Amino acid sequence: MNFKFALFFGLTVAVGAPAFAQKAVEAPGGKYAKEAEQMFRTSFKAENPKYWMTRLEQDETMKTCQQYRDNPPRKIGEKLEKLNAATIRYPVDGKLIGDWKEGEKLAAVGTGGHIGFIQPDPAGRVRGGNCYACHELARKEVAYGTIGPSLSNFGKVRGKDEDTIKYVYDKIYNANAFTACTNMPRFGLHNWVTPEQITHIVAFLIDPESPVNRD
Amino acid sequence: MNNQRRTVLKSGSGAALLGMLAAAGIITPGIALADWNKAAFDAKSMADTLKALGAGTPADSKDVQVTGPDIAENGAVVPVGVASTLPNVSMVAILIEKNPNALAASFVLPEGTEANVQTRVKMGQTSNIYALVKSDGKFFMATKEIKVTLGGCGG
Amino acid sequence: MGNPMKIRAANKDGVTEVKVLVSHEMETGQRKDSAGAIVPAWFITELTAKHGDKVVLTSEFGPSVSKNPYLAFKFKGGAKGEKVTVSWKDNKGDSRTDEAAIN
Amino acid sequence: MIRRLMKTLVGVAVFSAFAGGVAAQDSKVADELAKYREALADGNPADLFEVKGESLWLEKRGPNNASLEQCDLGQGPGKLEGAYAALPKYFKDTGKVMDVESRLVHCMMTLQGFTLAEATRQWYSKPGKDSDIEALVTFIGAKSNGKPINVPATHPEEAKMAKMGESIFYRRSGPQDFSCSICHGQEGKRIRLQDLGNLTTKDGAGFAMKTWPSYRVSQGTVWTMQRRLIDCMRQARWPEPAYLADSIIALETYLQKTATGTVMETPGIKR
Repeated sequence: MNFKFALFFGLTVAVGAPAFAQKAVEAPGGKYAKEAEQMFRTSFKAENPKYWMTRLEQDETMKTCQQYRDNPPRKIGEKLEKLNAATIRYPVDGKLIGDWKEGEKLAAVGTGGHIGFIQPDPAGRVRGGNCYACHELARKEVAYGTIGPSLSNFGKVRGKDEDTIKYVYDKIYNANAFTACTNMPRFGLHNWVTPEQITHIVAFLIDPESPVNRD
Repeated sequence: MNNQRRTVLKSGSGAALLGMLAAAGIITPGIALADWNKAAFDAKSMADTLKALGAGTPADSKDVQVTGPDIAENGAVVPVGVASTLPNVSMVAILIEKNPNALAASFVLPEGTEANVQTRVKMGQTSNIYALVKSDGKFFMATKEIKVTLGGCGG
Repeated sequence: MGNPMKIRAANKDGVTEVKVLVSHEMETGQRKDSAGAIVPAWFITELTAKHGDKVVLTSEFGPSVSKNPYLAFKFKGGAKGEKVTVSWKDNKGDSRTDEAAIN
Repeated sequence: MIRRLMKTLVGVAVFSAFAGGVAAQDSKVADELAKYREALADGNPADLFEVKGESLWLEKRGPNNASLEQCDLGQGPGKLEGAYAALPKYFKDTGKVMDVESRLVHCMMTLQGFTLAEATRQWYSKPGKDSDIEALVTFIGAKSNGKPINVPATHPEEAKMAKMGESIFYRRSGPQDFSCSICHGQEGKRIRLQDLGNLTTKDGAGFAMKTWPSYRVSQGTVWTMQRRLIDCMRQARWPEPAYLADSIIALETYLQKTATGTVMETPGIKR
């Protein structure tokens, strides 16, 4: 028990260290924050269609994370996590693990959803999960980012029981349900990928046949 | 083709003719030299390209080097070079196996020019790069793989 | 006509190293524009370098040479102040010649 | 909850066991990347833009048939040395904090007589259509090479702009929940293989800001800081900011203030 506690404490300190300093930190922009928001909103080209402009709206999570520089006090963080956990939806057939081959494709694709007039994505371009931008996955892909933790051999290490499958699904759907103000996008909440596509990415991480667990 | 060009360049009358045409504004000096090896640049496969270059089946040689990084951060600009310690190198070329057309560039090296040329090429995907060298009238080759990686924000 | 090239030529121990940067689109002929139409190929086909009157390199390029091509090579000889001249022509018949003094 | 935590901890332990091999592979990748970047550095096509920019600076153009030689970029008319490194800056004559591009456009309008639309029509290059502004900014930027970035933002308007830039830096929105800080608010990370500076520190902001304008090999052209930041917003999947918009100038002021003291190495060359 003591050992567990020590580990727990160690981890909390490691993750939460910046939180202690944050009490003294003011919200970004200080007294100009409101004016900055107005300026930001009026900085876009008039030709942007209205439905593009809705992408600038902030929900409570976004607003709060901005205010606390992505490092909210624990109490507020917990509130956001609850709020986000309540958003998670599942595929109609209830199956949370799909086809790893489809997941492998989605993990590599970083395009989709770009708007504007300079280099927008062509209509119908696949929106991927872009997992490699931030995570190491299959070892053969050397061009991986390190914003998130390495996930290579994820299934080998974590197993493939129901709890793990659900955890991975939930995390991809809305990572803010676990860590408020995480860097990871809320893929499911924003319908960036469909619940079915999330099950494929789950399979890519967990399926023993997936290259994530094979090389 | 190269022989033909040299003949033109060497022959006095050829040069005089070129000079006259250029002076008359009919052709620019650049165009006068035109004998771009269309067949070689249009060839798709390695084998067809080598054939069009008259290189047949070149022997692998460790005296030929492909210079360049193992990994390219972007396929639009990949620094590659050819170097060789073989004697009397008169021509070198850079071929990219998986590009739509394998031949990227070829260079004729007159006497006195070293067998060491560097340039930058586009690569559509990870591929083997071949350096082709003509030394004492015979063709030699070397290869290396260059990995082309995707960029950050997926743009 | 195109924009000027940037030519650097430096002699060291009797060998002149030439580095050339050329301003050119090097369009492959495989890219599509925003309307989905193929953009026609437009690229340098030949590039020749001379030291004085002597040709020191002739090159043939395909469209897979990168945009704004770069080329480096070395030849024996060349003295400070002597000229290196580089000329290119492209598949549309455009051409350009620039020169630089050896350092 | 505890169960999940224990799982995480076991996971961390097991992952560390693999770390040896990963580190070896990683350092080889890093070496080869360094080789790639080094090979590009000698022979930066941005030099071609710089040469062109200089001739555009001197050329008499526009309805007034005037050159830009009398343009005041903050150091006095025609004084280019160190001007880029000290921008954005508050200008009395316009009553605004201006960056290099808004000031350059101001000069093209006041000295040469261009309209705003004419001056900014081709603010970035398209294949086959080069941008004069890119060339001019490359030329102006190069005149600050070797000079330290110097944007202390002591004027109240500059200080305000820097603060507003900070607010925008942390602002999250859009279908990926992005903000600048998501990728650029921590040390030692990379996206795919591209290193990400922590732009909230002097070192991180300095490392980033000192190399702009920069030739982007993936784009085949020089990108100005406006172009860089407008594209960041595209990558965030936001709508398109207007060229020379205040929010972009605010971000620039915030970043240059943070980077102040770092010696410029421009033009750069990047992926």
